[in-house]
Amino acid sequence: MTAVAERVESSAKTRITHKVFLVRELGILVALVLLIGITAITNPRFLSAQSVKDLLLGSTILAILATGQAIVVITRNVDLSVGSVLGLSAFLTGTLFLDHPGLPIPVVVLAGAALGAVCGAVNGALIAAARVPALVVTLGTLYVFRGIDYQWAKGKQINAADIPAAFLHLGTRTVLGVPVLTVFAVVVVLCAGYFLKSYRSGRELYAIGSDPTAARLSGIAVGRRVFAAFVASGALAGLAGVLYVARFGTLDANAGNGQELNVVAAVVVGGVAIFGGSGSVYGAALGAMLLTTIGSALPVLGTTPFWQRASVGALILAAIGLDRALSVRVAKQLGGAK
Amino acid sequence: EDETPSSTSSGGTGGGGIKSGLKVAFLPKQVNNPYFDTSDNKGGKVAVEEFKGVYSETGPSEASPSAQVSYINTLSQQGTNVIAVSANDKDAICGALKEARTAGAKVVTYDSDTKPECRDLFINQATSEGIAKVQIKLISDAIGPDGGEIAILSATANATNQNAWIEMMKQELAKPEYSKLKLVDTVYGDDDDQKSFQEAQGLLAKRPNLKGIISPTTVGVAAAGRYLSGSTYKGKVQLTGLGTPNQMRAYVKDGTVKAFALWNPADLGYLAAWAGAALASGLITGKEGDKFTAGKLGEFTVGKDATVLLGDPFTFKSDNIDQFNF
Amino acid sequence: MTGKVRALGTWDVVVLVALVLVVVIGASTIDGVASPRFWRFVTLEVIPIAIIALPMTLVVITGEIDLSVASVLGLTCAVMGDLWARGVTSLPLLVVLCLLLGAVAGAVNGLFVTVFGLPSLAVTIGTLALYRGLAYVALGDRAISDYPSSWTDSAVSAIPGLTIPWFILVVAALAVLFGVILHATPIGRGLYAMGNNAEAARFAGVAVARTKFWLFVATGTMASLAGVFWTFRFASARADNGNGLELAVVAAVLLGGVSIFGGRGGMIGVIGAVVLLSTLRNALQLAYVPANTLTIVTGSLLIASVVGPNVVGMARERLRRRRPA
Amino acid sequence: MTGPLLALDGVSKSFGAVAALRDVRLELHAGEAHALVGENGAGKSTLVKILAGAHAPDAGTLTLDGEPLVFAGPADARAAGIAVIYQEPTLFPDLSVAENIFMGRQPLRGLRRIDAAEMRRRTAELFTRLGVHLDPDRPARGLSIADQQLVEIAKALSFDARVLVMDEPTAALSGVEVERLFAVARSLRDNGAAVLFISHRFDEVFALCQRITVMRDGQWVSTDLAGELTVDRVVRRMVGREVSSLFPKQDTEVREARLQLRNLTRAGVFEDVSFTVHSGEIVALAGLVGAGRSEVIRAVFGIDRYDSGQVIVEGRELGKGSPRAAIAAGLALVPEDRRQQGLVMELSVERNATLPRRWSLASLGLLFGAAERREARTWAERLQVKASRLSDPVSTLSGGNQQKVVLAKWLSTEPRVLIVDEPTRGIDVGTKAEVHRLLSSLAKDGVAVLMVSSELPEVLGMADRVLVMHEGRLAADIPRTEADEESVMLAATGQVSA
Ligand SMILES: Nc1ncnc2c1ncn2[C@@H]1O[C@H](COP(=O)(O)OP(=O)(O)OP(=O)(O)O)[C@@H](O)[C@H]1O
Ligand SMILES: Nc1ncnc2c1ncn2[C@@H]1O[C@H](COP(=O)(O)OP(=O)(O)OP(=O)(O)O)[C@@H](O)[C@H]1O
Ligand SMILES: [Mg+2]
Ligand SMILES: [Mg+2]
Repeated sequence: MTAVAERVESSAKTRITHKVFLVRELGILVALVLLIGITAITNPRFLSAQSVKDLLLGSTILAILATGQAIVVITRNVDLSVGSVLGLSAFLTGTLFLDHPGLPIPVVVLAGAALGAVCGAVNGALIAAARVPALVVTLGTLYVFRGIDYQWAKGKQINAADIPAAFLHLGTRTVLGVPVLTVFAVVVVLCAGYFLKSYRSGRELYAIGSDPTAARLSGIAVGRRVFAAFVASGALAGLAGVLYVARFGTLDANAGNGQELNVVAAVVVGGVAIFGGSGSVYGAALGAMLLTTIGSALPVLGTTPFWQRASVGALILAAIGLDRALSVRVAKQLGGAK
Repeated sequence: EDETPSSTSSGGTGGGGIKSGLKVAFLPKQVNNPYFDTSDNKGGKVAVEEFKGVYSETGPSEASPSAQVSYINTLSQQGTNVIAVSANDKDAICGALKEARTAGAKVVTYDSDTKPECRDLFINQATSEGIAKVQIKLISDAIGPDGGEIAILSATANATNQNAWIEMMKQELAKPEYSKLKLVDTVYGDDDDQKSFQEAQGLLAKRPNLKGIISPTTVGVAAAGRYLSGSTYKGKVQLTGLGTPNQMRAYVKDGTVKAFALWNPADLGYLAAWAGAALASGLITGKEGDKFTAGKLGEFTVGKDATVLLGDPFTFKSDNIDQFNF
Repeated sequence: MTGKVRALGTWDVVVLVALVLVVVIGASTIDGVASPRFWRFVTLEVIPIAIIALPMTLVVITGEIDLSVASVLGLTCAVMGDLWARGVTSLPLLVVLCLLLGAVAGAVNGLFVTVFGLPSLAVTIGTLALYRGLAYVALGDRAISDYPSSWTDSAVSAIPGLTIPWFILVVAALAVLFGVILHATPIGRGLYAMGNNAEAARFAGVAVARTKFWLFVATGTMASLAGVFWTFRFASARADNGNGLELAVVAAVLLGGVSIFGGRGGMIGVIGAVVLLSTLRNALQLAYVPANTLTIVTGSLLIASVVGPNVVGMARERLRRRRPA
Repeated sequence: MTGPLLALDGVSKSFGAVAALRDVRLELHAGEAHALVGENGAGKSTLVKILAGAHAPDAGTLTLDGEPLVFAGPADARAAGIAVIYQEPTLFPDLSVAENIFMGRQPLRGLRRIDAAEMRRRTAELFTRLGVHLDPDRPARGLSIADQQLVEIAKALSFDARVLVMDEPTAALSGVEVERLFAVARSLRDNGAAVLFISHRFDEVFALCQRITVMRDGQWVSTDLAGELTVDRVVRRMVGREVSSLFPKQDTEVREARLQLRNLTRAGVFEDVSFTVHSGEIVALAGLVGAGRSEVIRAVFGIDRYDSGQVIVEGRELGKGSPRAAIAAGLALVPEDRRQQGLVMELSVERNATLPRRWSLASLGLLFGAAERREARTWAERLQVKASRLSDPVSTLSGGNQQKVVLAKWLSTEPRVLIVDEPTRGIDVGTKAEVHRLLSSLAKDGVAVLMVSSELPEVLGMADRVLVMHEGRLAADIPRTEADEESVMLAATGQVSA
C-alpha cells in the first residue's frame, strides 16, 4: 500500500546533478583553458614564461578581491566599496613606507589588512545593526572611503623609489615560475574555500544567503555572520591594497577606482549567484582569472583597443548566460521548477 | 631664459601693474592628480602669492568634461577674476567658459587647450612639434641605428593634447632619418596606473619584435617603466616619454629608461597665473605680440592664436636627474 | 516596523523637507544660491539625471536594476556624432535614430533578463562594458563638435523671462507621465506587485516578463534621450560621455526612498532626491567646499537615507515596548 | 503528577495596534501530547514563535522545569531543548536536504570540521524512521510543499528535543504521511518529551493528544483532558457559537461544459489528462501528494507550459502560458502556496484583493485608491477577513485570514471557472464551512468549480464528481454517488485504473 515508494530518487540521477554542480567551476576552467589555448596558437609568445607570469600576476589582485566579494555575495549582500578600500589601504601602505622606511614588511601587510577590516567593519556594522540593504550602504561608503582617501592623499603620489626594494621584489619574485603574489592569492582562496565548505560558520553564510528569514528562525546569528563576512571582504580588499603597492609601485589616491564593478563581474562570471546561497570562492577566483585573461588576450589576438571593451562586455554576458544554461539543466534534473 | 625647467635665476619685476586681490582659481583636469598638484599648488599658488591675489584650486575628482563644467559655473558665480583651466575636452566646456567670460572672468587654459575662441590665452607647455621631435629623437637614440618597431602608450583616446602629439610624431617619423623606426600600435592606458600597466604588458605580449615604447603621459610612462623594470624585457625594449623625475628616477637608475622629457609643471602653473593676472589687470588683451612679465620666469610674448609658449621640453638623463625634485 | 517610515509616503516628505532646508539655509548663508543663475546651472545638471532616473525608478521598483544607462547615453552620443560626421544632418532623423538605438540597447538588456532569466545586475554590468565599448568602436578617439550652434544653443536656451532652460518642461512632462503610470494605473499596481513577489504577481495575471522587458526598453530610450540632450548641452560627442553617471542615478533613486529589493518607493521622493543632490552639491561648491568633501557628503547622505529611517523605526519600537502595556 | 515541563504564564504580545496574545497561559507536561486549537488569527502561531524565541513577549513569563527563561533568539530556545516546526516551511533552497536538517548542529570531526558523511548517514536514518524517500544530498529547491514539511519534521526530530512544537505540520500531508508522523510523535512522547500540536483537523487532534487548549481572540479559553471533550464542544469554545454542517453541498443542475482538457501532457509531470468541468458542478481532483494535480491546474491557468493537448474554455481554445489570457477567459486560480503564489506579502490587503481586477477597476486607464478600497471592503466583509486595517500589509494577517484574502481576490473577478488548490488548507472550522458554503453557492450560480484537495472528507462532501490522479495520469472518474473513501484511495494508490 505504500504509494510513496515510487518517488524514490534514483541515486544515479543525483550523481549526475552532482557532476553538473561541479561543472559550474569546471566550465569556467574550460573556458579559461580554451581562451589561453586559442590565444597561444595565434601568438605562441602568449605562453612565454614572462607572459604566463604576467597573466598570473594580473589576476592576483582581482582574485583576492573576488574572494572577499564572493563571501559577501553568498550571504545575499554585496560590497561595492572594495575599490575604495583597496585605495585607502594601498595609500596607507605607501605612506607607512614613506614615513617609517625601516618598518618590517609583515607589519605593513597586517596594517593594510587591518585598515581594510576596519572599513569592512563599518560596512558590516551599518548593515547588520541598522538592517539596511548592503548595496545602498556600500555605494555610500564607496564614496566616503574614496573621499577620505583623496582628502588624505591630497594629490600626493608615492613612487617606486619611495618603497623598499625588498617589498617591490615581492611583486616580481617567483617561486618555481609562479609569482609570490599569486602564491599568496592561491593560499587565501584555498583557505576561504575550505572554510566555507567545511565549517559550520561557513555553511551558515550559505544558509543566510539562501533564505535570511529561515536563517534567523533556525537560530543563526545572522547579524554577526553578515558582519563577519563584511569584515572578511574588507580585510581581503585591504590585503589587495598592499599587494597593489607591491605590484605597481607607483600609486596615488585613485588606486582601485572603479574596481567594484569588475569584482562583481568576476564573481558573477565565476558562478556565484548574485542573490546569494550558492557558488564558491574558487569559482569567483576563476572568474577573476578569466576576466583578466580576456583583458590580456584580446590585445594579443590583435583586437583593436576600441573593440576590447566591447568584447569584455560580450564575454561577461556569454559567461553568465552559459552558467544560467547549466543551472537550468540542474534544475531540470531535479524535476523542480525555477 | 634659463635652460633648466626649474629656473630660479632671471628675477622678474614682480607684481608691477598687476591689480592686487585678484581671485585666481585653478581648475585642473582632475584634482588628486600629482601632476596638477605640482602645477597648481607648487606653481600657480606661488605666483598668486607673489602678486598678492587670492588663490584657490578646485575641480572634479574624475577627469570628465561635464564635471568640469559644473566647477566653471561655480567659479563664475563666485566672481572669480582669473580661471586657469586644463580642459578635459576642447569643446564640451566651451559653453560654460563663455558664460564665465560674460560674467567677467578671464580664462587661461594651460596644459590642455580648448578651442581658441573659448579662452583668452593658452599657456602652451611646449609646442606639439617640439614634444613630438624630442620623443622621436629620444626613442631613436635609445634603440640605436638599427631601428625597429615602436608603439605609443597614450592616455585616454580623447585627450586633445595627446592626439595632437601623436599626429605630430607620425609626421616626424616620416622623415628620412627615422625610416628604420616603424610605429605599429597605439594603445590607451586612460591615465590610469593599473590600466596603463596592463596595456604595456599587452603590447609586449602581442608584439614580439617591439623595440621601443613612447608614452607621452606621466602616468603611462611610469607604469610602463614599472612593468619593464620588473620583466625580462628590461633593457631590451626601450622606453621614453613625458614623465616626472621623481616617478622615473628608479627606472633611470636601473637602466630601464635612458632618457625622458618634460617641462616643469610648476613653471607652467606659475606662468598661467601671471598671464591670467596680466589679462585681468588690463595689461594685455591676448592679441599677438602682447608682452608681459611672469615673475621669476621673465618676459613672455603672446604668439599666434593667443598662445604663450613656456619653452622647449627638457630632457632628463641619469646624469642630471638627481638635480630635480618634483 | 522599520519599513513603514519609508513606505507610507513619509519618506517623500523627509526628502522634500530636506530639499527646502537646503534651499533656505543655502540661500541665506551662501552668496549666489538665491541667484537665478544658480538655478539655471542646477537645472541643467538635473535634466539628464532626472530623465534617466524616471524609468530607473520603475525598474528598481520591479526589483531589477539597469547599470548600463550611462553607457547607453555614451553610445547614443557616439553614434549621433558618427552619423553627423557622415553627413546625416536632419535633426529629427538623428533624434529618432538615436532613440531607436536606445530602445534596442534596452531591449537587449530586457531580453537577457526576461527571456534568459539572468539577474539584471549581472546583465547590465556586462552591457555597461559592451555599450561603452561599442561607443568607442563607433567614434574611436574622435570628438565631434561641429554641430550647428542653433541646435546646441536651443537645447540650453531659457524659458522666456526666466533663466531656467526650457527642456526642463519636457522633463517635467515625462515625470508626470511616469509618476502617473507608477501611482495611478493598473500597470503601476503590477509593478509594485512583481517587485515584491514576482511569482504571486504572475498568478494574479501580471505579465511580469513582458512588463519588465518594456521597462528596460523604456530605460534605454530615456537614456538615449538624455544622450541627445548631453550632446547638445556640451556640444561634444565623445565615446566617454556620461561615464559613471549610472551610480549618480542609482544613488538618487535610492535616496529617493526606492527599495533596492523592489516593491517600495515613489516618484516624488526620487525627483526630490535628484534635485536635492544637485542643489546640495552646487551650493556646497559655491561655499568653497572641496570636491573630496563633496564625495564624502554624497556617500554619507546615501547611507543616512537608509540608516536614518530604520534607526528611527527601531527607536520607536523600543519606546513602545518600554511603555507598560 | 509532577510539575509542568514547560509553562507559559500571563503572556501578552501585540503587533502595533493588534493584540495577538493577551494574558495567555499554557502548561506542557513531559510524556504528554498537547493540542492547541483556535480560529484563524487566534494567536496560535504567535504563541509558537514566542516558544521558539523568534518573538519576545511584551509581558509574561516562561519557565522550563520551574526555572524562568528569557530567550534572546531562536538559538536560545533550541539550546533549551525546544524544537519547532513552523507553520510555513523555513528551508534553505540552495542547501542540501541533509544540511537543512543539521544547519548549525552539523556533526563534526577533527579541527571542528563538518563530517559530511556522518551528516548524510544520520539524515538517511531519520528519513527511514519517517518513511521519507528523499536523497539527503539533493537541494531543498524544487521540493513539493509536502516534502518540505517532511524535511521540517525530520529537522525537528533530529534534535532529540524535550519539547516538540508543531504548528499545523499535517496541513500539507496525506494520510500515510500523517500516520508516520504520529507514530514518531507518539514514540517521542512516550520517551518523555512534551509535544505541542496545532491543527485544524479535529480527528488528528483527538487521535494524538491527551490534553486540549482552546484559544479565542488571543486569549486562553480552556484546557481540558481530551477524553472529557467532544469535537462539538471544542468547536463551540473556539468559535463561540454552534457550527452547522461542515459540507453543505447542495445539489445543483449541471449545465453546459465550461472547462475541457484534451490529452494535456507535460513530459515527466503529467500525461494525457482529459476531463470536463460543467457549469454548476464541483469537480474534485483527488490523489496522493505529488500525483501531479497542482501541475495540471498550473498548466491550465497558463503558469506552466505544456507539451501537447488542449485547454478549452467555453468552446474556445485557451492559449498556452498566459495567466492573463486565462483570467480574461473567465478562469480563476486559488493556488496551493499562498505565501509564494497567492499573495504579495508586503502589499496591503486591499491591493492584494484587487490585483487581478486592477484593469476593470480603472477608469480611463487611471486607477485611484478609492475604487480599490471600496471593492476590497466589500469582499473583506463578505468573507469576514479579520484585519485591523485593509491598508496594512497582508503579511500581518494570520494564515487563515490570508487564505480568505486570496479567495476574495479571485471571487471578485466573478470567474466562470474557479480552480481552487487546497482551498481550506490551514483554515479553521468556522471559516472552512464558510468557504464550502461559498463554493457551493458559486456552483449553484453556474460557476464551474474544480477543486484540488487532499482532505478526503472535503472531497467526498463537496464534489459532484471525483477525479483521481495517480502518477501524473487520470486514474478514475467517480460520480458522487459511488465515491467513498475506499474507491478514491484505491484509485489514488494505483490499484484500479479508469
Ligand atoms: N508580524 C505580525 N505583525 C502584525 N500582526 C501580526 C503579525 N503576526 C501575527 N499578527 C496578528 O496576530 C494575530 C494572531 O496571528 P497568528 O498567526 O498567531 O494566528 P493563528 O492562530 O496562528 O492563525 P492560523 O490558524 O490562521 O494560523 C492575527 O490577528 C495576526 O494578524
Ligand atoms: N513548487 C514546486 N517546484 C518544483 N517541483 C514541485 C513543486 N511542487 C511539486 N513539485 C513536484 O512535482 C510533482 C507533482 O507535484 P504536485 O504538487 O503537482 O502534486 P499534487 O498532487 O498537486 O500534490 P499536492 O497535494 O502536494 O499539491 C512532485 O514530484 C513534486 O515533487
Ligand atoms: Mg498559524
Ligand atoms: Mg498540489
